[in-house]
Parts: sequence; structure tokens; C-alpha cells
Amino acid sequence: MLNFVDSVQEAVAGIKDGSTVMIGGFGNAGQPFELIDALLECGATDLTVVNNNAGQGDQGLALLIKEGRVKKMICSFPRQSDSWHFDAKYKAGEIELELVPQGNLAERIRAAGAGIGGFFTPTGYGTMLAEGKETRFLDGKWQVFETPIHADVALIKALKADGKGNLVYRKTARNFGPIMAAAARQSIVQVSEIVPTGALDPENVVTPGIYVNSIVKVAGSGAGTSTTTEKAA
Amino acid sequence: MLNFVDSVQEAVAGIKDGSTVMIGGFGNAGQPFELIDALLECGATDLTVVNNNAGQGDQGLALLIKEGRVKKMICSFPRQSDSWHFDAKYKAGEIELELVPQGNLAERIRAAGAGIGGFFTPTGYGTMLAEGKETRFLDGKWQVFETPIHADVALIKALKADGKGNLVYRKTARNFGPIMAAAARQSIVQVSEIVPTGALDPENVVTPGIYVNSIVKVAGSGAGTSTTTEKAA
Amino acid sequence: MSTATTLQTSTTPLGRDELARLVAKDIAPGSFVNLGIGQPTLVSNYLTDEQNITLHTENGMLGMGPAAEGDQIDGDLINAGKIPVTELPGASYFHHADSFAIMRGGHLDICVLGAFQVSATGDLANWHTGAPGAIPAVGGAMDLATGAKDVFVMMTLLTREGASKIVESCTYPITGVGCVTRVYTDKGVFLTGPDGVTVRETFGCTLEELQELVPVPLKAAA
Amino acid sequence: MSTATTLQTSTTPLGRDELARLVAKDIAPGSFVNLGIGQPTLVSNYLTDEQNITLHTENGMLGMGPAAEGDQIDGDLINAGKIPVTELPGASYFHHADSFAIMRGGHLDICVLGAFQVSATGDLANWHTGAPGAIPAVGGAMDLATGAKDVFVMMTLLTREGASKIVESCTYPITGVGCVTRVYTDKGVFLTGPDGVTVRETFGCTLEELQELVPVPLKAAA
Repeated sequence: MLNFVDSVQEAVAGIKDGSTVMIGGFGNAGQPFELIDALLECGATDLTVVNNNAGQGDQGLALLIKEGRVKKMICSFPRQSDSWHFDAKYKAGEIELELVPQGNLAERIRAAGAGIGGFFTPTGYGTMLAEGKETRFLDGKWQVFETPIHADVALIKALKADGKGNLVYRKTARNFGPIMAAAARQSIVQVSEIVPTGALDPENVVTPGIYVNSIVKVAGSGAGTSTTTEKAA
Repeated sequence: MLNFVDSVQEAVAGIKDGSTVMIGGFGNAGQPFELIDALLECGATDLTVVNNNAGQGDQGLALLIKEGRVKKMICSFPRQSDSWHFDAKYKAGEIELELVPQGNLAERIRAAGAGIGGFFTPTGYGTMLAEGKETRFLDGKWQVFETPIHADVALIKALKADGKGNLVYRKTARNFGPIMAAAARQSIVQVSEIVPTGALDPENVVTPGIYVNSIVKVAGSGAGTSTTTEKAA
Repeated sequence: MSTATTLQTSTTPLGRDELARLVAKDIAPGSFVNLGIGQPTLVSNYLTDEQNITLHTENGMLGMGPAAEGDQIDGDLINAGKIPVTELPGASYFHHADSFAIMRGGHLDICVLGAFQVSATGDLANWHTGAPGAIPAVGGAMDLATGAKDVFVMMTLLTREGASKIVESCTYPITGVGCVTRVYTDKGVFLTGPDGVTVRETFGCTLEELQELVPVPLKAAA
Repeated sequence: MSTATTLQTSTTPLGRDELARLVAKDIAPGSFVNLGIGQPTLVSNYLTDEQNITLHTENGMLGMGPAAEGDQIDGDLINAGKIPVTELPGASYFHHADSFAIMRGGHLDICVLGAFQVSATGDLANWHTGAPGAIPAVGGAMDLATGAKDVFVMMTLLTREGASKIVESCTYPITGVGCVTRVYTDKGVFLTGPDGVTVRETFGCTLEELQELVPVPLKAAA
């Protein structure tokens, strides 16, 4: 069932301790900062978080990690110039890391949404990231068996939603949103605009409403603001 | 390399005997009738054809089958009220049939385009269509191993192309076009309109030009004409 | 879902339209539903605006409207049965892999299908008679059977020859294993699953009369 | 591709920009290309309009333009290095699974990557030093290495300590097996593959001098 909620606090209120939470975004583009802040506020802990990175600077996911709320990160690129909170927790042995090649991360999320129980891919074959994994020679190449990544909740930022929950995104902020919406049991979406049903061209809908559970409008989180959303710690 | 060609004859001229040819369309919607007619004319034979159906009436794919040019059909729904040419060849033992559940057909085509060597899916488990196939218990369900369907050529109908080969489709005529374009080594596309590069909104491109090799404009094959394209035999 | 929990009865068998009305009433508000070709299509006639049901058609659309008539007919807008249909506000189009991902990923709440047979444990047979020389055709039946959260079957309880279509074990080639959760027939509504068959309602007969027709043990809804 | 088939020489080693210019010249017209973070990004400065090259960025775009400046900067439009970029006419956006399907499905003609080491048979090491305590981060490196039709490496031939980065067998953790087809360095261009290493060009040294630096047998392009 689709709900339009009035606040990001209300949107994330149902997230339980121990949940697996997918968070959209690549760099700052498409990061649902306001939903992440609300998740920080709501107190849920012992989380497994799926995101391409592991937080940057003193905002969003980095703060969740700093506060010890994340027991495990599943990501492709944790190490960045300003990933100091992750770095500290990792070196202290206080956070688990599952490092996944970015394309495997995307494909494993897609598989969860599409009902695929596992797949073979050449990516990672022969590397330390495939150690211990099943391999098979298919289509003329050695390939590695990878499994879907399911989640309890996805936090996603989109540009617009209509009354049916259909979503469109903006430029490279689209990134993980559509596949995470399909992979998670509950998708919570912040948008900068809610438009009347019928206002989105059915040819151009990117995420159909069937994948969306909660929508909250966040003022000022719209077009092109990804780099200017800087939060104090 | 992307080529804009002047005729459907020129577009299909490179198709060789023995090729695997994907043909878009579900029912008449999205069927590239003019390209199929050109394929009939060009004489390529011993073809393996991938399409949801196995031809209807006395047109398009049905005629290719009637003329004995198709050695094998890979499809989900060959039997229809007017699939008499396929029915006759099948009963005479003159055509091979690989029957694939429609979702497996779509996912196997998608896998070919996405570089997936094989995948497990619950669809078909325990049925005669999974006989002899590897099974595995994954995500709480028995699943069947399925492999990608590659093709030499895809024949596709889209609505518009721009100068970079980006495509948009129309309504349910989209169906198999986008995944076949990605799965085939050569994608040949008929469109009803060629627009200047920049005229398609980058947010709304469905098939990026990287998947397209040849484009031909076909007059009168545009919007909503799928049911009125009736050809004499 | 508005499922009665004790055995209900009515005095006469239900016709196809009455059955479609009953199925429609049982679909929870806000559901995403796929209606199979044939008898299940009738259900759409009885869905109300208040229910806010979104219909999926596997050839690439959510938000499908009623069959197209006259000037509405557009060859690029058809349903899985290749019938011209219409588009409702809030519709969306997608390609075949994305459309079947909706089904196969477990995102549809309900699909309603016809059937040749349903077994006591919910195996479905609805795609192939298995007759020698018959040309098999499966379409999206196996994906729907396996993927939807609930699979409802609509059928007459008996074949023309008077044999029960609810059986101990399917004799026709099956479409999916243990996938059917509910069977709507002219003579009663049956719940199927790992624990066998429960009768929710009977139409024009008693549970005892029904049991004489059906070769598997029937329990009354408690 | 405009690959010279006999050994070429120049009198001086190439600087980073000269090398980028050479790589750019070697990219066939109409190609779809992904340029890795760092030195490979320089290649875009030397692509000509006539070449009609389309750049892919793995975070979801084809038709990427130059870095954004001033008012062009848009936080929703960045490249894989998280640098604001621009959009060219004919661009398209897609989600991450679709974007990596372009790479993994073998649709990119060329990707250009930096490297720590390349082995004689084209194994690539460019993602992890393997140092104790180092936090590993892989991003899209393995998908690019495995997926593109041709993988070009750009690097200095020697480490700061003077060791060859072309090696018999990588000592750093590898990114992909046998994936590199060509290595562009300041001292020469090398073709790698199952048959070992061929030198296409030398810059500021002879083949014999190069052989003294590189611990694997070098053949001159025939």
C-alpha cells in the first residue's frame, strides 16, 4: 500500500533494529540526506547498510556509521578522502565490510527485485573478491556465482512522484534508486515535487508505483542541489 | 558503428544463412513487418528465430516459416488461432521448437545483453519445461538454471530515433525491443521518424544508441498502425 | 483481505459473472493485480473505483484500463490477450524484462488464472493438455503462477464429463508447484495449500454434497 | 583502429599529455569509450569532433561532455570520479544496473584505465595495493576490466623506485585476468595478450634499452 506521509520522521518510523537498509545515491547525487538524518534521529541500530560508498564527511551515512548504528556495510567503494568515520570504525574492527564490485552490487540488487536466485558473471573472476565462490565456464569465459541482495527497506531520492507513486529522477541522481526500490520490501522515497496522477507521461515513468510504499516531499531537495546539501554534524 | 540506411532491403542485406535472428513485437504491436518482409525477400535461410510467437496469419514471420527459411523457433506461445503455417511445419517435423516461458525468454535475452552467463529462476520448476535442467534451492525456493539467448541480428520497430541512434518506443509496442537490441550483435531498427540529435530528452531515451547499428525510416509504420498493417501473402 | 473465516453457503450455484463479482470483492484495496486471459478478465468489470486496483498486463504496462472501443482502438496498446485496451491516468510502460521482473520478483499481490486442474496442495495445471500432437504454448502462465503473492483460480468445478478439476494430483502437465492459494468455482470457494483443501463457501450445495464431487478430503473453514 | 604494425620510435619519452593525445588518436571513429579516473581522463582533451566518440560514465550516462564550470555545475550531473560534468546532445541517462549492463555485456569498445601493474599476458592490477591495514575499495574497476572489448592501460613504465610495472606476474591483487590489450607508457606502447608482449612504439629509447627495464621478453611489432 502506498502512503503519502508528512515528514521524514514519520516515513522512517517503522525501521527496526537489525534491518538491512539500502540507501540510494552515488556520491552526493541521489543521496536521500533528509531520510538518512531521520533514520539517525529515530534510533534504529544494528543495521546492515547497502550503498555504493560508506559515507563521506560529517553528514548522512557517515554520521550513522560514526554513531555506531551500522554493523555491516555492503558497498563497492568505502575508501575516500573524507570517509574518516568509516575508516576509524573499520580499523577498530567495529564494522563489518562486504566489498562488492560495483557492477555486481548493481546486478545483485537488480536480481533481488527481479526474483533471480543467483547468477554467473565474469566480473571478479580470478580476484580476491571471488575467493571461495563457485565458478563455472560459460559463454567462453570463467564466471563467478553471485547471489541477490535483498533489503527490508530502501531510502531513495527521486525528483517527482505522482499520486500512484510513479517516480522520475534527475540526471545521474537516478543511479541506484530504481533497482533498490524493486529489491526492498519497503521503499521510502523523498521527492522534491508531488504531481497529480496523470501528470507524468506513462512512457517516461522510471520507477512504477508498484515498487513504492511511502512518499514524503522534502522542500529544497530538488534539482541540482545534491552538492549544496551540506549538513552540520 | 551506426548507419542510417535508405531501405529495408539495404538494412537486412548482411544477414547470413544460419543466423539467429531476434524479432521484436508481441502480437502485432512492435512487429517490424517491413524488415521481416525484406528478410523474406533477401533469401537468408536456415534461420533460428527468437520471437514471442511463431507468426500469425499470412504475413511477416508466418511467411518466413511457410517458405521454409526457419529451422528453429525459440518462443513462448507458438499456437494461436491463425498460426497455421507454423502448425503445419511443426506437425510435419520440419521446424524445431524451443518452448520457453515468456519471462524466462525475456530474462534470457536480457542476460545475453547484460553479460550474465546464466541464472536461477523459480519459473518452470517442476514442470516439463524444466526437465533435464539443473535445479538448486535458493532464497527459500527451488529454482531452475537458465542460460542467455544471444543473437546475430535483432530486427526491431521503434517510434523515433535521433542522430545518435537513441530510441523511444510507443506504448505496449516497446515489449521486446530494448532487450533484443542489447542481446544481438547487430541491431537493425525501423522507425517512423528520425529526429535531430538533441530532440529526445536524455531522461526519456529507452534504448541508448550504443545498442543500435542500422536505422531505416519506414513511412506509415508509425503510431498505432500495428493492427492495420495487413500484408497480402 | 475480506476473507470469511467460517463456511458460508448460498442456495444456487454461481454464474460466471457472479463469480467474477465475488473475486473482485475479495481483492484488497490498493492491490496490484494481473487478470489472466478468458474468465478472469471478467473480474475487471466488478472492480470499484474505491478499491483503487492497478491492473498489470505482462506485455509491458501497469495501469491498464478497460477494453478499447471505436476510436480508442490503438494497435500499439494491447493486453496480453492481444485485445486493444486503454490507458488509465498514472499508467506506465516498460519493456518485457522489466514487466516480468514485476511478476517474477513477487511484486504482484494477486493474479487470477483459469485452470484445467488444481491439486489439493495447490499445484496448477493450466497451460497444456498434454494430448499427443498438441502444439504446446505457455506464454506467461508459469511466471504468473510462480511469481504472484496470491494465485487465485477461477473455473467450473467439474469438467463437461463431470470430473472434478480439484484433484489429488494433476494428470495434466503442471504450470507451477504449490502455487494456488484459492480456487473460485461455480459450486464453492476452496483454499489450497500445504495442509490440503478448505472450503470457504458453497453455492447451491452442502459441504457433504461437495465432498461427493471432489476426490480429496475437504475441511470446512473453521 | 590506426595501429601501426611495425615498430615506431620517437626521440624522447612522452609526457602525460602527449600520451593522452596518442591514445585519443588510436580510438576508432564512432567508438563508445569509458575513461577511468586520473590520467585516462586527460584523453578526453584530445578527442576530435570528427571522431564522434561517445563517452560513458558508469554512474549512469552516455554522451558525457567536458567538466562543468561555473553556472554549469549541477550536483545531479557528475561522473564516476564525482566531478561535475556536462551533457552533450544525444546523451541518455539510465540506472546503475542498466549502466553496468553496458559494460558487462561487452558493449563498450574501449576503456582506458590506470594501473599498478600489468602482466605479460594482460592481467591487470589497479585496485588495491594489498598493504596490511589498507581499506580496499574496488568501484567499477573489475567490471570495466572484464567487460570492455579493449582495455587500454595508461601509466608510467616504472615506479618511483625504478621497478617495471609490466611484470611476469602481478604481485598486487589483480583486477582482471588477461584483460589488458594495450599498455601506453612514457617509454613505449606495448600490446599484451596470450602470446606475451609486443612493443609497438618506443619513446626516447631503443627496444634493447626497453628490454633492460622490463623483466619479460619483448618482441618488436612485425
